[in-house]
Amino acid sequence: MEQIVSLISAFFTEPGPGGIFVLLVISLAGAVYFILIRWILQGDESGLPIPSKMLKSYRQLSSRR
Amino acid sequence: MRARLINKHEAAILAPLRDFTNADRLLWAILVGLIAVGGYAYYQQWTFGLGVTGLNRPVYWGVYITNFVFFIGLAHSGTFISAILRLAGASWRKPLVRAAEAITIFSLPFGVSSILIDMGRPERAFNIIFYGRFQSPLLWDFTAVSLYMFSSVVFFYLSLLPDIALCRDRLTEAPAWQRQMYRLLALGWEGNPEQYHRLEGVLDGMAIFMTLLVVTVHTVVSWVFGMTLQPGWHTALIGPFFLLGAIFSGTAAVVIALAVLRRVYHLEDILPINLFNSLRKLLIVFTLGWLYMMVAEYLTIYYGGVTEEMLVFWQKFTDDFAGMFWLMVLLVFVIPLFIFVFLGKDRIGWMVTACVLVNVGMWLERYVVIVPTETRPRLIYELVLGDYSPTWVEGAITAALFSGMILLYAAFTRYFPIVPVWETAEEAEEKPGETVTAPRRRWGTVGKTAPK
Amino acid sequence: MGFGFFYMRWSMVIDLDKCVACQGCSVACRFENNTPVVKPDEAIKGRAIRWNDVFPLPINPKEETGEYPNVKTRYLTRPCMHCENPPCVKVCPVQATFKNEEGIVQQNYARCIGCRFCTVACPYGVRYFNWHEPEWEGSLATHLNPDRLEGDGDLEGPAIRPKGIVEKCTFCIHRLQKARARADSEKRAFRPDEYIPACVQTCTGKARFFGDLDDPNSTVSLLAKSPRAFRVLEDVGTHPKVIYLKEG
Amino acid sequence: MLTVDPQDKAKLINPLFVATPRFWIAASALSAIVAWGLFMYARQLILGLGETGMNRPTYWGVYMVNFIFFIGISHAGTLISAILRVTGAEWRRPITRVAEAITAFALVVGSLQIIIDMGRPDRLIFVILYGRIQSPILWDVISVTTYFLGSITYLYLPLIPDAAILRDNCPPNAPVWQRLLYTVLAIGWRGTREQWMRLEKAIAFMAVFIIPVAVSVHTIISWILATTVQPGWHSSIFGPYFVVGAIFSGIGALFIAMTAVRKVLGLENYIAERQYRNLGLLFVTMNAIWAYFTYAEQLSIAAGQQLEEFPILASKLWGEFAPTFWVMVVLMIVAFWILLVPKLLPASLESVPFFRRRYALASGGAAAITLFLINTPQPSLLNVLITSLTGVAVTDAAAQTLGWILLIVFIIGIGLGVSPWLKARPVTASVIASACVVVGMWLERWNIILPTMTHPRLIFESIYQPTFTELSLTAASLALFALMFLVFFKLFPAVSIWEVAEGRVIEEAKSKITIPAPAPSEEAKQLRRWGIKKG
Repeated sequence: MEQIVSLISAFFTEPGPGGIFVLLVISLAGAVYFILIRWILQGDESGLPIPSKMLKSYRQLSSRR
Repeated sequence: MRARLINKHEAAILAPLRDFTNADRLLWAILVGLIAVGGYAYYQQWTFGLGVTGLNRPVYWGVYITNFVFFIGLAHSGTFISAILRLAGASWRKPLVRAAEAITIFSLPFGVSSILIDMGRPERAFNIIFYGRFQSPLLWDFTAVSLYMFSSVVFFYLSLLPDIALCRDRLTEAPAWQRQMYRLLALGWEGNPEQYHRLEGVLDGMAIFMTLLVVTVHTVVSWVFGMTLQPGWHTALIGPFFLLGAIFSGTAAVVIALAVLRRVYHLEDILPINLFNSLRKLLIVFTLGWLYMMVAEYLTIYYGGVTEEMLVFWQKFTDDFAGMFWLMVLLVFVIPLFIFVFLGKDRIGWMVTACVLVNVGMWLERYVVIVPTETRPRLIYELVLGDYSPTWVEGAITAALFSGMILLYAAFTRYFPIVPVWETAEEAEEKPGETVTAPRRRWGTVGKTAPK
Repeated sequence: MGFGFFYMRWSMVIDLDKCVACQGCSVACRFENNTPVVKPDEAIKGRAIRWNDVFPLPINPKEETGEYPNVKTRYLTRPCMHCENPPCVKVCPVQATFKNEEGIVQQNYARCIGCRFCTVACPYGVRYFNWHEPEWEGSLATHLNPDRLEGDGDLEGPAIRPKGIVEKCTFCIHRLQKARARADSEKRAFRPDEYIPACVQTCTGKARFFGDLDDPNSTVSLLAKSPRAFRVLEDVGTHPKVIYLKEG
Repeated sequence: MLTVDPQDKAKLINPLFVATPRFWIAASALSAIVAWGLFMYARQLILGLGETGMNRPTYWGVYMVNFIFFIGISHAGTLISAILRVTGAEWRRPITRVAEAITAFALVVGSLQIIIDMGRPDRLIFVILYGRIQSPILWDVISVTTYFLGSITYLYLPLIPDAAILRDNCPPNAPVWQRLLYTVLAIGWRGTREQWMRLEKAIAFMAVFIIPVAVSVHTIISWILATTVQPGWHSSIFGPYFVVGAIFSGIGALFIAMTAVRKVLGLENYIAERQYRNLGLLFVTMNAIWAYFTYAEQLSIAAGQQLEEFPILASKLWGEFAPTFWVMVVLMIVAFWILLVPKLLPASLESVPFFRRRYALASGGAAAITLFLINTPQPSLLNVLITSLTGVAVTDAAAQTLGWILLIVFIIGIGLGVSPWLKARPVTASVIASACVVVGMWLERWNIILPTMTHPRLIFESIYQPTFTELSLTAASLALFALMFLVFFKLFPAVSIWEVAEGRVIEEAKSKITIPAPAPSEEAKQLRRWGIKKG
């Protein structure tokens, strides 16, 4: 318990982790966006099989609207 | 699977991209000139230090920070209109999402640069990454704002993607560099139905994420003030209050942008007057909400009557900042509410007037939240206590920031369609009569079981 | 350091009964710490830097302090409070300001980015911003204190500050460092009474006391228990280590 | 003579004229509790407020908590039904009556709490005789009264056509007093076109009018606390925070009430899953907003660390109010999970073993064991276990850390395991979530009032323990609330008959414009590609 507390407090009070956290968040977001954009562009009707079952629900969603 | 029909307004939407006029050149030249003046002012500040501004002890934060909060607030317009209304399923938003989102991505950079301009040592900005301490609310701000800026650019770009492809295919007479730009930015978009499905799925998902970001960003911006101990700032309400004000000024800015676009680019058919009426209802709710927060804030302070808090309170209500404060109340609440309720219906001119007043008022509101607190510190003694008047440097830089935003916006509308062609095409398709399927609504299970 | 190195908790006691508001502390501080001198027109704008300030109380000029000739004016002399729970440290995004093991709130001129969050967050207004490049007129420029704390990305103490950064009272931390180094070179343990800041040394009325609050027999510890003892703005939860003794 | 759909008649009207034994048992049980409460109140009246656990400085206790809680519950109704009416949400129709009834009854019970809490209830009239408008109590009296009158009207207006329907469709064996009641309440409603139009107009006006009143009521209640300078109360966020909390708990109460009505009266065809789904979305949103406000409130105290403010937060986080505070937080998280996660769960994931009930049980067992192991004396059994299993000697702190992480993992496991079960039962899930929220919101009011009361600036800190009198009166208040509900829905239809019928008409009109989908033409297929030549 003590260790968790000191670890959490170190994250907040020490110089460095904050900057790393920012970079982490931004690069994570960048990676996610990159993958998403690529996934969208790969959407080819005839070509690849549908990669995820979620897609099906999107299709239902949009056809219902 | 939904069929996609050609947008019947396509020609009208693409028209501004085809005729680039002298009026544009003049506008751009004026804006660039203003930016140059601002650049010179910043050069002065860089060379001689922040002493060239009106800032002093104890008013350490002034116009720049006001600009920061204001620009970030303005930026929430786009996300609010597109993401939150997307989630709420308000389909009337479709023609105006791009115009609104463009405000987001073109005002955010100026919010961020306001912070850099305000820094005493801007060349040490990277220290925040090297030595970032997460206990400081500034780091929360840095994380949230940079993520917001990044995400909104992606969100904007994604919804623009099909239209860039459209430009690539339609604007064959454009100069070579422009066509090359479209080709590169379109990323080989083909417009398969599958691509559209994925795109919409991602946009829906991102809308939720962006909504959370909007709330986080402006709350965190407010906490830069709220987390200190200073009277007038240290209040728990400041988060929701800033957030509401941000969405309010942002929505008002959307009205202004829409009205200008409608007039200048002759988009009367595409941006019908109904849009303004829908926004008017939203704005009425925001105006009342703003008053509610205002009363909640100041009534609590007044009844508490804590000595230090009251000094700031009277600064705003009767003393040095009274003129500004009451002008702000007039501009944000009294006049706009009157216009929205009694004059705004079907009258774009009145709506724009009110919205300009709201935005001026919201800038003043940010100023009146930030500066009066600093002029009544607990323990600072100066001969002229808290006598802050901005210098020409601050004025020029502020003008340059606003010019920069307008310039980017104006330039954008000349190179990209400001009304989403693909999203409004979908809209046209769904009108009853020419539709493929009319939306069938289920009425619980009553409709099924109860005999008619 | 092998000579029984242990941490102190440095603290200052100011007896307002003895204070004559001569501003000697402010002058001593200015010369000890190379505080830049600003021109009168800048000073009137509120850009003077006074790590140690002496000012009338209450500060709000509009508040009634009695009718002439029965005017009651009081003065407060104010260094940095070196709070146990400093609001400035909490808001600094890059740890340019921090509280060291001995409770002194330090300021690193080499890292500060000039965002002025700490100046805004400090309820005591002890932090000062360098609005311009510092300058000294005439012979003042030739009599600067050469002391400084430096090294490994640090620049502290009386070192000349660049423009655009924040500075503050350090309890003359360079004197502490020098005293420690002297004890070290003489191969003996450092005694708390070997170090006092310049303002304590110069105080005309002997109103200022300095020492280790952790030592129950030190002067400051004894004075801190006085019924006259109080701390400024106690209710904001900063727990200052500068303790005042009430007038009268 | 107003006619009515035969199914509506069977489901909604006929039960009003048949008193089942179940009804009599429930009514007499509730009446007994209320009678006991009356007795205890009489005792308190005679012996004085000393019968309660209140003391110096805890001048306000459970009664005040109940007051804020019940007034909060009252926001269920009016605000929700009014907002839904104004925004034209069609799905509101079957639940408006229940919602509005909650408002009226919760207001009665809530106002009663204030009278119970008063030292001299006989001097209640002094508030009017010597009322000082500077006091927030006076604002409260004004706004609560306005709200009460408004919501009674708002309940009554849509009831007029229903009363007329009942008057005209009484079964032949209906008692005379009941006939008379409906005739009086119908005030000569004949259902002419002009009457309908005026009624709709009146309801529309009341809906707009009641929203600001409802918002003002809970804001002003919060100001009773916030306009003092007491640490923990003197916070400008209280107004919106209380309103959000009120709507939040109100939706919870509405869920419970409408499920009760649905189950007892068998109204599954009226109050359908659509109502649960939409109201559930509203519920989740309010949950998120409530969490946002709570966080903003606590964080500003935590960051300030002012001498008087901080001990109050500390008492909630790890002091004597920690149990109620953390139970509240956990309940809210559980409600959030129940409402959201099953909805997000794709059907395909149900084949994964994590999402079985067996797994939830196993995780629950594991969590219990872990909790036990963590709390054994040092060196904990957990440590011994890890050392013997892996052969690696770990420090006690590391073992504890591991134990807590495991515990969280197991709890998430329980949540995942029960999610498909909850997904299959949206009604049960909503009720569980609502129960969590309603209890949590009561605790929230407790956590706002009492820590400040027991940590004053200049009075020695105290401990507050509610006595039997207070608990009895709380139970009696709840019973009174339920009893009023029971009697009301014994006399009036739980679903607004005419509004539902109107909904059907609108629905039918809408469905007529549906055009069957033609096959896409060749031209459309070509245009679908945006004129882009593929390949």
